[in-house]
Amino acid sequence: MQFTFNEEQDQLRATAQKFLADKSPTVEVRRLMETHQGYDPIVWAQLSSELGFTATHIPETYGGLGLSYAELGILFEEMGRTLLCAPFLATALGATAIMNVATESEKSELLPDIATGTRIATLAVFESSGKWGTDSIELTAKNNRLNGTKRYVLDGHIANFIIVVARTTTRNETDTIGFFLVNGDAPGLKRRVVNTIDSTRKLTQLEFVDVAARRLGGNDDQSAKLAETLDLAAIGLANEMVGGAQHLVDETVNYAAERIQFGRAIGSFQAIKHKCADMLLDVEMAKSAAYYAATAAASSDPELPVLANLAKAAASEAYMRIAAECIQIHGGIGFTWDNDTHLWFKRAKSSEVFFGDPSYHKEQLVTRWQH
Amino acid sequence: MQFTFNEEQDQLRATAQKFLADKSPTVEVRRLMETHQGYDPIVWAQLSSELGFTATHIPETYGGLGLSYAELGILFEEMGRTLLCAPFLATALGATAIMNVATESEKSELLPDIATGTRIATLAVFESSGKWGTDSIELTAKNNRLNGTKRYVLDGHIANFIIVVARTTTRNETDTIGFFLVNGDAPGLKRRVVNTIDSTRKLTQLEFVDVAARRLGGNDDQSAKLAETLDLAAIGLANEMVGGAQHLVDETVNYAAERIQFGRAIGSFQAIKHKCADMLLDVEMAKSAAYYAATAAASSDPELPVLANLAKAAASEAYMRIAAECIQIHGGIGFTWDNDTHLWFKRAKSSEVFFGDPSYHKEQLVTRWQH
Amino acid sequence: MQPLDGEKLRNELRLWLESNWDPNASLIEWRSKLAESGWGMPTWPSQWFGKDLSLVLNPIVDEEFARINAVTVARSGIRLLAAATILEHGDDSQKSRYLRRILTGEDTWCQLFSEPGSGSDLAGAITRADFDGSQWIINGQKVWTTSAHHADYGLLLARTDWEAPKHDGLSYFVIDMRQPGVNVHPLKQMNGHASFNQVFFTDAVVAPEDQVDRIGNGWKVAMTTLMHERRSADALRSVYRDRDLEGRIYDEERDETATVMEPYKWYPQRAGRVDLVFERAIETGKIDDPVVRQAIAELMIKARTAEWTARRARAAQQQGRPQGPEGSLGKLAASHVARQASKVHTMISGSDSMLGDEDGPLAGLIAEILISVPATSIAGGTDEIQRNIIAERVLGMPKEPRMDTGPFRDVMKNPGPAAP
Amino acid sequence: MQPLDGEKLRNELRLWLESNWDPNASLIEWRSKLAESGWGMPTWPSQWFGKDLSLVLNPIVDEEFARINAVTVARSGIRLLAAATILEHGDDSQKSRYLRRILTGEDTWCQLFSEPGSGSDLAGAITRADFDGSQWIINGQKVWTTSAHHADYGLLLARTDWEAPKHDGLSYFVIDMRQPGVNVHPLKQMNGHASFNQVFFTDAVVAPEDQVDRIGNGWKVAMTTLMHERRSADALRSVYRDRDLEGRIYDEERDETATVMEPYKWYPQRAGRVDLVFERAIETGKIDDPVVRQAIAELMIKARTAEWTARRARAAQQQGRPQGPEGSLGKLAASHVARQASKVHTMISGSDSMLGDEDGPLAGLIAEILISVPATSIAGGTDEIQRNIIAERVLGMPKEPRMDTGPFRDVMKNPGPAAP
Repeated sequence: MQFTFNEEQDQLRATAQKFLADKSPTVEVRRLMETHQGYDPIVWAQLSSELGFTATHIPETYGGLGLSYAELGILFEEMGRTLLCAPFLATALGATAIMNVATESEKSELLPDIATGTRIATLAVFESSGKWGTDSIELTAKNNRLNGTKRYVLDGHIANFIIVVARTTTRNETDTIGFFLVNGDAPGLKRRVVNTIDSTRKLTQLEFVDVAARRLGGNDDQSAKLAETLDLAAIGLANEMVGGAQHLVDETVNYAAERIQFGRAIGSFQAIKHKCADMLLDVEMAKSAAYYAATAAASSDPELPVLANLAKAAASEAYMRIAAECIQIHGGIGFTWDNDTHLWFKRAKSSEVFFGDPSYHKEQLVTRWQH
Repeated sequence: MQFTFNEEQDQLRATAQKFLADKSPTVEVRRLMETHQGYDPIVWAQLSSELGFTATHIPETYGGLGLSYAELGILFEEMGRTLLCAPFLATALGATAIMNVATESEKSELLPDIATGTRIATLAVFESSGKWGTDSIELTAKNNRLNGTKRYVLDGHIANFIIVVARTTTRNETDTIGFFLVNGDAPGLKRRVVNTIDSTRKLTQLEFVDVAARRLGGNDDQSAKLAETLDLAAIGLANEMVGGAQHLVDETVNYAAERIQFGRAIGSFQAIKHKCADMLLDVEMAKSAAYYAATAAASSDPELPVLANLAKAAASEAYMRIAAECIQIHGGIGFTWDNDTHLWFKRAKSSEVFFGDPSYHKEQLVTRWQH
Repeated sequence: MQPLDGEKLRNELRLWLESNWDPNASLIEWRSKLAESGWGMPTWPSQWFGKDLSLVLNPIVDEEFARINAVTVARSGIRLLAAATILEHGDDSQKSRYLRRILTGEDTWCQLFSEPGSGSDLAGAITRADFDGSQWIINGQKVWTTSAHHADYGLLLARTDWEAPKHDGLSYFVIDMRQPGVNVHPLKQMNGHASFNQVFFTDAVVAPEDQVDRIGNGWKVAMTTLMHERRSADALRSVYRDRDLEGRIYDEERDETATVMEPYKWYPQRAGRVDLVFERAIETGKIDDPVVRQAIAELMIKARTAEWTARRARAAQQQGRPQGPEGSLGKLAASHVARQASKVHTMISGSDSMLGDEDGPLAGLIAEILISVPATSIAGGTDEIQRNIIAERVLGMPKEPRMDTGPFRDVMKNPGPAAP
Repeated sequence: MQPLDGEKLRNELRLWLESNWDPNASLIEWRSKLAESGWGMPTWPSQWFGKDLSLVLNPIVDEEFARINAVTVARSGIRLLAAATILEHGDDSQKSRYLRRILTGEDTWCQLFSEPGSGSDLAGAITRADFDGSQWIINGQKVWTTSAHHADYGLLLARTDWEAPKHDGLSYFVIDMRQPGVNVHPLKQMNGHASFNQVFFTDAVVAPEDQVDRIGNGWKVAMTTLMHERRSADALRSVYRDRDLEGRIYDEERDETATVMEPYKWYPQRAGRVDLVFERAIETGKIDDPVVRQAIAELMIKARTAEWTARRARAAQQQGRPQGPEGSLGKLAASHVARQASKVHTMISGSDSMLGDEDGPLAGLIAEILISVPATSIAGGTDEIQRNIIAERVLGMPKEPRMDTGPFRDVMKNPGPAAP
């Protein structure tokens, strides 16, 4: 297992940092979070067609760069750091799902447009609240017509390709799980952006009433593929989260050096110092897990499922603790709308419960460790 | 509900403090903890026949002082503060059990000797590990002969009266729970002091092989009485624990004021100050619960069961956190045998798991709250 | 002899109320009567709208008013802090100008202490008051000012001497908020509410007769205000009156209460809404999850021990006993409760807890809890300041070395209006 | 050119080992050969028992020794810290007197830095060294001294100047531990083990030629020792050799190892024995308790992220990259792991966790864990000191005001031998 980033990876990170510092300063985040579509198409075009970020982990055969989930993790991290408002996580996970389940010809058809950013993709799995496992799918697919409701769909309102996980009902057999492709403008599909505490990331509710869909990757049960896809989603989110957490640590340390109370920088008070040391510990431990899991994903490590749970749980708790301490150390100003801290706090809170909360992942971690 | 102590109670506390400061300094604790019997009979005689502590909550009809569990709580607290090595908790719980289940004539026979301290009593309930509930009793009573093993029996090696909870097997009926009186020197009873991390409190294992016993309080099922007795035991222990915790807070604050590092008392460092403030918060919250529960026991509050769980869980977590921080603030010296901190740390640790650990009490707390 | 005095007092007040109380009077009319008679603030001195009543007997007065639902003098918001401060530190002219209209509710007040650069360190204020020969000229900025946009007057802490040590260079003023040099802007919070204001002073003026106490004594005067603020925190809770009562005076009082309470409407969410936890756990079925049950139990332990600890403190106070350490722990305990409640709500609502407004559980209330709770450990003194106070004042631990002694001009501070 | 050098080196060493290595030699005989040939510490200078080998090539030497299970020079305990310090700061006479017998293992050393009054604040040492015209007279007390009862020599940090600032008044000495003025007492810990000693000096003597580096430079010399201590912490783990190896030299080495490792036998318990958790959970059936499972998961997260973080640090170091913050977090992370392990063991063993020796689970091992874990967050620098270091050195946060500047005589300190 690789425990440092190589030079190409460092280069990729540097490129991403430069681009994001330029294109996603907080003023842009604040502007875009108030819009309905939630992203800037010009920036999207730049990061996809110019920089190739959307092509990262897509094999070269399908117009991608042929890099791995490790590189994708770097991009998630940097986007999490700057709270980039863009359908990147959605599209990357959509692509991941297609790569996991689709046939060669389906991949050849779908992935090139995703790689260039021409098409925005997303993944629609979750339905009723509190259930993130593979057993929670109730949306039905019968004769390739979908009926049901998907919730918490990332950027569903702007996605061109929606990869929908459905329960297929066939004759004489038990239900199976299948992946379906639905076009964003398919008749019978109602898409609605829901209100969340984190308006930098658009979540949607999708209602399917007899919507035409295409089964991807044949008719076998795809439960195992779903579990794998969800693990990769959790790892992706974990990497995004540690980026945000690191931003808050940096921000807190800077603020503590500048802010004067009682004739000293508050960063010279031990209470603040020790909190910052603990924040650093939190973020570095969470990073180690997120990096390790992303690297494992790149090398198809058999331990991957355990690592997905571990990385997501570690990142969730670290990010939340850090976000709460960051506000606390900022004091009253940290609770105001004009201070940027709350943008990350809200991202931390929504990410904590997205793709399964820490107790869900911990329980699953032990289950998987036992087997 | 009463939220302060009255003057008589303050007086009782002052008397106990004075006595214990005199009779149970750490040097005595260290001496007695190395002995097999684990207490000083002269001190025992003084606290019982002279000061009447053993008579506290026993009604006047039976030679007691007719005070309540609230007063008993004060004594537990002060004994916990000084780690008094004596069979007081054992005897008080034995008396409590008798008061809960016995007939008038049994009480008249047994309680006066306990009140004067002439007889040491104890309560034998627990058996296999990890189970503290009423459903864990496997020791059998058949025709008033006991067979089985009791564990974690307080001061069982010196007790004159052992109140044993047993499963009675009668014809044509389901088993019931009953309270039995066994003499300490009964034939067939093997008593052994077990090794624990806390040698200031002697725990024993009692093996019953066809031991003659007397059923107390008639032949009805006494499960409910057992639950009640266990609740009172938990409340008693909780009050003892907050006394120990308070001692450690005081000790830590004193040490931090004296110990110099980097040219300042370590108590002037914010990290130490804030830990001490948190320790104070912990102990005061736990005290509020312990006091409230003891007062509720004195007034037969219907909420008593919930309060027992709450007080025990709060005291366990507070005492353990405080004990760990106390060692931490003492630094290396706090880890040495010659420093007294470990005596309380070990009491905290053993008390944490005695009569049910915090997660047991929390689970039961919610169950009882629901009903 | 007190019981006799008490009975006499009760009878006297009953008689007075019987002949004067009128639910159809106007609020100001009735309160004017209260102020003149001394029954509005009977513990105040008799020359200033009071009756020299001892504090011990005051509960009888409250009982009699409550018994017939008689409206009292205006007690909400910053008013009574202003009155208590003026009563203790003001001169006769100030008392006669301000106290009456405070009691009738005709004037609204606000407190101008905190600044962007001095939050935890209140005495580090750098808003300046300079005497131009005829009046004080105020420049600077205050923040976290509740109801400044309604206020007629403000209690202003400003620096008048930059050479003196920090605490000695402050003075205390009453400032007319309705003047061109005073600009009030709402301060929006991360939960979307705007309970507070920022107040900007640009050559605002204060007449010499509105200087309270002597120059350089401002910190002491401010301490009086803050002491009363802590005492009156409880009073906020009991301000709501039965909605069914009829009469012009109740309508007017309800309007007044609604205005005063507006900034506080998210406070229950800030405190974590422990009341909702069981209900939500049952509703969602999470009550059966052993892990959630542990977290609920922890919350119940924290919440109930906090409540009992507060009652221990109050009981000691009522009995006139010296307050133990338990009296200083309320704020820290409240932070723990709120944080644990937020954690439990998150566990119970799971992924739904991020949904707001009509999409979220309880119409967004859960989400509002989660983004309001961070205020609990900051507002009114951060947890860190609380721990300092507990360690140094309650536990008597040694103080930290101070870096803010000497002339305030030379003390390191945040950027802001410079010393002249 | 390195690969070529490497092969040459390997061949040279192989030849030498082939003709010299003898498992039936005595330990001292063999190590004397190693010292003389330079193969014992090849990275040392060639005039002092080394071969001027570059650090990069050193692993080849280790590999060759390991390949044939050849015994190395004495590396355990404090020996190599002493050697490294003398090599860097000692004069030629000291080097020739001490280095050789360090390598052969004939002399055992101990480190005399910590004092009862200076733990976190090592530079606050008050053990005094006074020159009486012909030799240094040592008075004072040291503590936490591993293996002092076996030691021939000690590395002593003592105060020689009470007028100088704290760090500048210390000097560094080699002290003969086998003299009447030195008294060693074991220091029993709360877990019953006695891994450390207290060392009392009553007019003990040090000859002038055993003063290391110049007077007043003791703190810098001590820093060299401590730096090497941190580096050699890893080495402790790998000291055990295959038990099956036969030959006189292995028997002698095993005896040596047993003596050296004796103080460390409870260290696995101090670290919380994460390895036992799953096993114990299954054995007790607690693996099915959802609440215990959460706690186990938390432990696994802490333990594995700590391990990965350490590996990130090592990988960066191996690649010659600047070390990131992850390199400073190991001690804090280890504390978290140990504490969580202790918590989980308590949950799993329940009431049995208080039982010790033959009455307790795993013959008292669980109980030993519970009463050993508190050492983890103290030994080698408390968690609080670690957090200071992380905040100030890694995060670059502003320093606290210092209260220990100026002449050390005037600095506030714990009671102990007074300044003259």
